[in-house]
Amino acid sequence: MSSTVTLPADVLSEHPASSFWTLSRLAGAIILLMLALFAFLGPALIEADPLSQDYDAVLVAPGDAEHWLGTDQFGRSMLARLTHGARLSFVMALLTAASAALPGIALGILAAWRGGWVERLLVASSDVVLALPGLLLVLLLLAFSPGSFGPLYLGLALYLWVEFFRVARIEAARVFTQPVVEATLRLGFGWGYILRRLLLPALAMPMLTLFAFAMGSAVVAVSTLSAIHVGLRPPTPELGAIIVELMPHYSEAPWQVLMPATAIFLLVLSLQLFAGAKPR
Amino acid sequence: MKQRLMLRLMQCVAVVLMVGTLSFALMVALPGDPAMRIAAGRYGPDMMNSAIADQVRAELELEQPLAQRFVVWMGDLLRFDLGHSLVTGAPVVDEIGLQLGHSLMLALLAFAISLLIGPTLGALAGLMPGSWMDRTTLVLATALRAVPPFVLAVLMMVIFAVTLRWLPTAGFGSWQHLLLPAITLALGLAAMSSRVMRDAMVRVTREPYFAHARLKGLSDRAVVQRHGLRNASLPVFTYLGLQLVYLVEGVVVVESIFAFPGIGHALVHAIIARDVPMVQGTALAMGGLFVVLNSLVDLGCVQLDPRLRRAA
Amino acid sequence: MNKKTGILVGAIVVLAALGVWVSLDNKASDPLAEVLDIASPLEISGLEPAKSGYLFTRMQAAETLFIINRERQLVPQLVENVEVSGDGLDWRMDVRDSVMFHDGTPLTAEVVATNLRRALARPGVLQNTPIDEIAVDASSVVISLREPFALLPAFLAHYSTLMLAPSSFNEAGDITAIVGTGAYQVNEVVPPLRIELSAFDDWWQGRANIEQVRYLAVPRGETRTMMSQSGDADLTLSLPPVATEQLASDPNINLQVVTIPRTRLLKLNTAKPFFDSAQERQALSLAINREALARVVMRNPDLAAEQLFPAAISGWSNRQLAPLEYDPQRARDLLNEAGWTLGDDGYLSRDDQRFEVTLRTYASWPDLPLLATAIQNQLAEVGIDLAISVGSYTEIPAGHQDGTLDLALITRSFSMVPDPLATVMEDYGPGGADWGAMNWVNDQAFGLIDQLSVSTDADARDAQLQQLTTLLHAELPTIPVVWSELAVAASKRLEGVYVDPYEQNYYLSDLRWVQE
Amino acid sequence: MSALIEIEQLTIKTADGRPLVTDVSFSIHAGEPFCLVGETGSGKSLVMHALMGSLPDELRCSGQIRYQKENLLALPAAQRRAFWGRRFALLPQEPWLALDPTMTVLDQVAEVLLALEGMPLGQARKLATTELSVLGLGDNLLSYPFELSGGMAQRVSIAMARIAASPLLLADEPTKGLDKALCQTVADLLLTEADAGRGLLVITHDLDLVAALGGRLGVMRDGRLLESGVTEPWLKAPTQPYSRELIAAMPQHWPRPQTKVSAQRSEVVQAQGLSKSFGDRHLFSDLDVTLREGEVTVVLGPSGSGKSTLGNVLTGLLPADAGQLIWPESASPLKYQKIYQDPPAAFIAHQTLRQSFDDLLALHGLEPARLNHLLSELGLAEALLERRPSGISGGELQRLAIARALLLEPVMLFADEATSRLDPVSQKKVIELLLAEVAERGLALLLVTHDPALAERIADQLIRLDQQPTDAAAQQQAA
Repeated sequence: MSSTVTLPADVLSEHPASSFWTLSRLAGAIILLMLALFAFLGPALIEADPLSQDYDAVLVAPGDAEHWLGTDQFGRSMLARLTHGARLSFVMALLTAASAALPGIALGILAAWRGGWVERLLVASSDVVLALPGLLLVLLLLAFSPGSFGPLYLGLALYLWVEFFRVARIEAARVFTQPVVEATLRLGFGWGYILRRLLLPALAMPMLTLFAFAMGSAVVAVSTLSAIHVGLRPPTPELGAIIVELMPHYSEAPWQVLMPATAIFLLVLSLQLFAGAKPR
Repeated sequence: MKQRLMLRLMQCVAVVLMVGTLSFALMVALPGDPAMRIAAGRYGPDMMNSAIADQVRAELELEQPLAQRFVVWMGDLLRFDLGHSLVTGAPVVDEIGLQLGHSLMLALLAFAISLLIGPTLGALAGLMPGSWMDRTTLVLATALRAVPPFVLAVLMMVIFAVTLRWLPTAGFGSWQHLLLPAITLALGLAAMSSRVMRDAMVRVTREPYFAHARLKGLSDRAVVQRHGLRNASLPVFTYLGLQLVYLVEGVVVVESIFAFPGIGHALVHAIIARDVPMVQGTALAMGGLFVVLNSLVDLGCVQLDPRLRRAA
Repeated sequence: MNKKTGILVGAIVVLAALGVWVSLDNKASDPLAEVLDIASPLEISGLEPAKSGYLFTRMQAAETLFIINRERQLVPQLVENVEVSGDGLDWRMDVRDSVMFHDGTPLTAEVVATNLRRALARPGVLQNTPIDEIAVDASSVVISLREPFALLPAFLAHYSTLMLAPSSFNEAGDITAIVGTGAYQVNEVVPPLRIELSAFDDWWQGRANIEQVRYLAVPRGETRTMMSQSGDADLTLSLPPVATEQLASDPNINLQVVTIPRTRLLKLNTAKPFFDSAQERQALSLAINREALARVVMRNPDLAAEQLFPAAISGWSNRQLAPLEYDPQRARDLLNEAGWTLGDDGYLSRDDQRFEVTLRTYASWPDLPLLATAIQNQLAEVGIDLAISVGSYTEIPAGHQDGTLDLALITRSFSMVPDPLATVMEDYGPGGADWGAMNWVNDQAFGLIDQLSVSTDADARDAQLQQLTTLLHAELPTIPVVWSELAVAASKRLEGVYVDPYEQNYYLSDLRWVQE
Repeated sequence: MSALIEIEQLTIKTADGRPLVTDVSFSIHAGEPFCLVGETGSGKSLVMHALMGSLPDELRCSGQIRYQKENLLALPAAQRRAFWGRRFALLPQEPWLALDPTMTVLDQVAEVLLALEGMPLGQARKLATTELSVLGLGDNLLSYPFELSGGMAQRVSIAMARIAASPLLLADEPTKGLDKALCQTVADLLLTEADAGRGLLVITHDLDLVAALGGRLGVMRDGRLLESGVTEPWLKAPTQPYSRELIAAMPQHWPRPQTKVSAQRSEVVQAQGLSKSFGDRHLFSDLDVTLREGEVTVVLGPSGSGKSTLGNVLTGLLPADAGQLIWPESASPLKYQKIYQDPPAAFIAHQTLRQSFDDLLALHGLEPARLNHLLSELGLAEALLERRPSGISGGELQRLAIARALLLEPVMLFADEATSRLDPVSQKKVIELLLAEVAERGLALLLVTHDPALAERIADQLIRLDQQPTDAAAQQQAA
């Protein structure tokens, strides 16, 4: 249980303020770095073609001399598919999360800043989007160009922005009520300065956390969509799709199913450790 | 409170309009001839041919201009005439009526189970931030969120149905059948609520009233029970609103794996068969479910938080 | 905090106890009164026979006038003494005596005629027959044709022509209940997933052994496999190929696998410059490693399609045909001869046109996207750039009609109407068909099909069949890929399981619980 | 009379051996209040928590705290904890923050009996009802903390402390955050407890409270007890220089400012017929105010009376509902600066003060020399700028806020309760500085306060907003 006394700041002021690099943040950064190396250097370093099939080496268990991580149901190298899949999934998850986060945060700040009917309108529309099944959005966009990335990720972004909006609005509203905003404006600074120096730093950590979760959600959503055969076209190596493809082989090749899931897990975990806080 | 419920009502109307418009857009945008799709849906792929499609086209007046069809479509929608399923030919309302009951049961049970697991673990973690308990729940929660729900579903089946044989694998009709899908859904939900609860608990333990409750002589247990849990539950409850999305979305995949006849199952099939009236109907039902559950959350928040209650 | 841990532990204990109780509860019941649970991927999309009739015939709730028996012969079921007039235009059949509907009313000629007229008036296979009129003469039904049609009994074995009692219909003629003549009467239908049935006391072939039957539609193969393993399903149909090895070694399960008259094939738009010559189609066929597909995806190398019709279809499977081969080098040569040259990017092109096509397929059959993925890889070896679009099955007829389809990977059954000719007639006849040839014109084949549909002479028929199958084998308007099999897992507590390759009937009435 | 508590040679050190409290000794007698006086950081709170047994684990205590002949410091933690509520009852700082926002007042009082005596709920509630009624809260039994004024919340916490009938009452800054007017009430309540024969330890920097309580006192500074003795004589004749400084810092002891030369001063803002309300809460109406250069205007009133709002309206930060405001034509809003009640809340928390000031200098193209000059004028070390706002004391930060405002050469300063969170010495320093600037630069000062002594001492013009605050609004804390 935490201590009952909050000591006045100046009593313990000589203690070094906890530095930015906490242990868990460091661990997160290291995992993240390793994943990034795997995803972005892997495809260049590994010669195996993620698409080349070898019907004589199907579902080889991991640990094989030729296929370190084994092979999939078509005898494709799991290592190659995972690195390529990770690259694609990470980049796309990053794009999705970014294209959800930017408008989400911007609108959240706008709502908190302008208040009144602007805020009410934005909140109402976010509520409506929230109540729409995300699948419907994705499906609609996919109908225009089936099997391509653009609409798939745009659809996901359209549905993920709400969470950014909600949190950003609440955080921004909290910042805007602080006297420091009034004080800073009165000193002659503009809203730009407030945005840069006050709002964005205050939003950074909660948004980073949300971002981590949004990236995870994006990858998981793609795999969920693959499971109902809406989404990417085979044979594209994408982590979520790899899970779906291998799922029927869960009893013959459990490791192969777990590998892409582990990659997604490590991505979310590392981002979360790095962000250091949880979703609100 | 009245105002909030009014807002929810307006949200409902907006959802109906949005779903209607999107569904119409979907109908028009889907590749291929709608008459053909409808015919294929009705009579199966092996039976369908263009002659039948022509019959359908004439029957449904698909030759009308787009704007006119849109007006008719929305008009029908606002009169709660959701049309007929392209696949079964039965009125969509009838089909959804059945499915909604099943889904509602599943969703509520999942919700209840997740409330049992998530906040409990979250509270424990929050009372001991940095402990092994905290770290374990973090990793567990992340893992549960990183694993697609269908993988989790298969895992649950392998463990509880095939290996232990405690629960039926799939199907519906008894409460035993509800348990596995509900737990699968609940785990995902619990993963998130446990983290929210954990943070809320950490924050509450730093509140002066929490410290003072100890100083006034209450045991640790009493402090947590009387002052920790309720206050920490407030943000969790508010967050439930967002979590419900996960529930409603999770229903989609979980139901189809567990052969459970809910709206999620229906949505997946409607999507695979491009059965737009059913897509619209199920989307409406899910949107409605979301709004209704959210209203319940609103009510719950008011019950939990006297500040809101007095404001009501 | 201790209390919280306590609650947690308590919850787990309670859950576990519940589990044990539930499992005891499940197994404790009397084996004779036990319900037979059937799991199958097929969903109930309504009561209309044209849509879900196959479920009700398979479950022996309703029956058709004719049926394919276990010797694979088409025999009368609800009729007897079938007589055909000399000109082949009038078919007279007596309605079998003492056949009762589940509501206690008898099956009369009038009822049969009403059912047939209804089927004829609605979209369904009967519309493909030259039926002119259906009349009743005492206890006989007389069907008059516009032209001779040897296939009529086969069409009357199709599930859309099943017999329902008048009480099944409302005033508008819609079906409100399934009241059939079969061994099991329908107690409840919960679309799209469940049917509950119980043995019908007055079935004309005698009462069935097992009292209660429950049908559950379970779309996902993984789930069905596990239901079979866990004992939740006593009879599990259409197991995914992956599961067969897993279940074969299960001590509680009898696994039966039969070859069925269904072929996965590539439907080609022969109007496209890529597929307009037989040479190109042959090259495509040579580029496909069927053995690998059968082994890797279907998990049975014997399923590699050597020709369009699997050996199971007697008369149609032509033993004189050389099996379709895999020879990528010859495929390259043939394509070269057809003017396609390999570019620097490793893909073929001709007159500035890249050999770049989109293959449409659908996921209702889980193996199709997998086969497509492998075919994509194999075709890339000979320089064909194939994109895969997995969508709704409706996109194939749609693409056929509007001409946008390049090629499609589909599955086609030759036993919907138990005589394959019914399907071949439509698929490879003039104009092709949504699920058959596309823009393929071959007058010789069209002529043969015409002759077959009227010929009744066995020898002449054999010769015509020989010619037609040889022609299809050489011309390849569609390219066969793999044949199919049906895997059924039955609990060892069941005996008398027979798997019908025509998937017309599960023969539930023959099943019985093993006595211990 | 034997001592209830005897503290001998109490020393508290951090884990790395840095002393926070050194050799503190005093004793508390039943029935006689003992006040521990000192500025923030003097260690008085630590002494109280050492007595209670609620210090953070990382602090090390030595010396003796004797209660009933037993050295508490030698007892295991669990045993000390058993004293909480039963032997030692604590009145928390800012009691409205120490009450569970989601539980009724009645239950929060009753649960003490539940926990300490295992009493059935019904009986506990009955006793709690009596207790609360005695304290005048009979109508608020089922209220939630957010519905209480600060004074009421204080009485609820007293009820909680009383109901367990513990022999020693520890009050931590009982007047913090309360209006000056409530000081006497709080003192009376505490005295009632002492009269009932309890020991009473009060931690405070509010000398008005000390005076009202009487009894004995100890003065702490930098972790040491400078002196201790009977309160009344000490107030009149303190021996230690620091004590003298403390007493002199009480506004009523401030020297009267010299009467100002009544030259013709120009107006910086002129307001006529001002009125303002929030929702259905009416703050003021038809108010005429004129602020002039070199003049100190004080707005006096209890919490919730709208005095800060008036300041904001006059500074142009809030629009008035009705009335006319006239600023000189040449006046830019930059010339009307505001000093905030809670100094850290007016600075950007995560950057160093240097950064904030550099930005400000760059924005207005000011010479860094001006800042240095101002800092030395306000008695601030330049090194302070390298820290973050949370790293320096409230008094220093408030002076930095003044420096920040003065950089822009304002014509008017609006000090919104600018000293209410500071200890008396810091308060005096800040006010002196402000008055000096008024005199030197001829700027108009608008000071908002609830302390009548302070108001009387410095006001050239006094505006009273006496309207009774609606109780709920009075101490409503920002959620």
